[in-house]
Amino acid sequence: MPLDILYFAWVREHVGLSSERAELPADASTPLKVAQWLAARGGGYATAFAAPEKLRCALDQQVVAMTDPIGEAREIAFFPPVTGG
Amino acid sequence: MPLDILYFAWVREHVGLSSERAELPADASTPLKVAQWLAARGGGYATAFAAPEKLRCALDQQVVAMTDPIGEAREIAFFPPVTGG
Amino acid sequence: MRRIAVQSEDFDPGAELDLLQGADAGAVASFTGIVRGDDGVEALTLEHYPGMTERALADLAEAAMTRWPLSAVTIIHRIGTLPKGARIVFVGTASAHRAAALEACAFLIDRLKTDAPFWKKEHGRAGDRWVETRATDAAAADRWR
Amino acid sequence: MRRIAVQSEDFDPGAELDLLQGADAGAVASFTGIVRGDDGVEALTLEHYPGMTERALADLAEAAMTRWPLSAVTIIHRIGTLPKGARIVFVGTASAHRAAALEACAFLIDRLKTDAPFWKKEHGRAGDRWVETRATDAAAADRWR
Repeated sequence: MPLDILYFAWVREHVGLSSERAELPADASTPLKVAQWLAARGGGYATAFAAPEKLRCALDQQVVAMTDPIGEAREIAFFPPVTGG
Repeated sequence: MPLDILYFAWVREHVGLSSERAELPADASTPLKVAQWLAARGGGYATAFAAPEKLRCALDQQVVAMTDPIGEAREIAFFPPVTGG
Repeated sequence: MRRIAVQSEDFDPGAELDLLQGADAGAVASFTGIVRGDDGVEALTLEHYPGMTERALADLAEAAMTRWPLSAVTIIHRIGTLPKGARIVFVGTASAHRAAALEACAFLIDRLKTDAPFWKKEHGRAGDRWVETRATDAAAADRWR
Repeated sequence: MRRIAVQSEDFDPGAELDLLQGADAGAVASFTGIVRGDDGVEALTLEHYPGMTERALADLAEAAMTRWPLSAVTIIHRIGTLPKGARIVFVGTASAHRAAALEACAFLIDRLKTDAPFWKKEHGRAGDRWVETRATDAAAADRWR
């Protein structure tokens, strides 16, 4: 099933997209694995996902750990730690 | 030297005055002794000063303990614990 | 900026926040106290000790500015008879730092309650009654000592 | 009352305090955050995650109302490009109790900084730069856990 992938802040700038729809490979079962798969695309993706430990992830708009299962989520977002307020 | 004696809140209501000027007796060397001297006048004074432990005192607009020396103060005020804000 | 006022007129909290914000601040915190209608209270009368009150409030502002890096402090306290729902007191702080503004604001209202010579009398269903101090107020003020 | 807004337009802190005061409160506390011009910063751009932001702010308001006896909570956060001196964020609380209003206000702004999906980019003398998180913000949020 296709998943919406969203990018924010410098992740968005490096990738050059706000969002895209993609079919994940069968083994991309966690945000970390999705990040590694995206990094392997090279270019801006490689830059954005070079250090997954600097990223945060939300599944269906709930923050999760990078090693949590993606399960039935329809939307995955990658972004740096938040800096609002 | 005469001293201004000020009363606030229910102390003022019992005494029936906001302030008065008085010559203290020579032995009225602390706020507690002044309170006892005022209580001895009877009437509203006796009511207002019946329980000095319920009162607070300021000398020249600085809060002091009831047993502090009056010294050269020109103004003494008696009032209940404050309840502003 | 140190703005201290003891007045019978109402104040405008929005205008006070604007003044605080103008003091080159990154963070503005405020507290507004309002007459509550608990237990049938219809109004309060606020009495104070003219002269000493202004001094006590100025001392509190000074203490806050010594303890935290504040660019501005405002303390406004009303006196006289105030109906249920009326504003009684406003405390506002401005700082480059959020924690400084928030802590100083709490400090000022906690200490004002124990250190400034104001007395409240309630008017209501049960007649007139001088408000007594609460142990929780003393405890709140003590945590800043 | 729970009032949550994410908007590019400015807000009126005085009008927000009036709304909070109207919620039958004895105590209203507020925090306003403003763009600071430190290190030559001329403006900030605030990016957010539409949908998730509103949900995160509503969750924070709910958490505050569960933890403290509040009659009202307001959270307003601006997005887009904001010049030095502009208001960014407003958090306000109303309660019968002073300590509840003050603590909940500090809780909301502390947790908003770590839990709500906003990102700040600074524009200034040194070019454009994404703001990084500070350890002090994480520590401030952690004291409420």
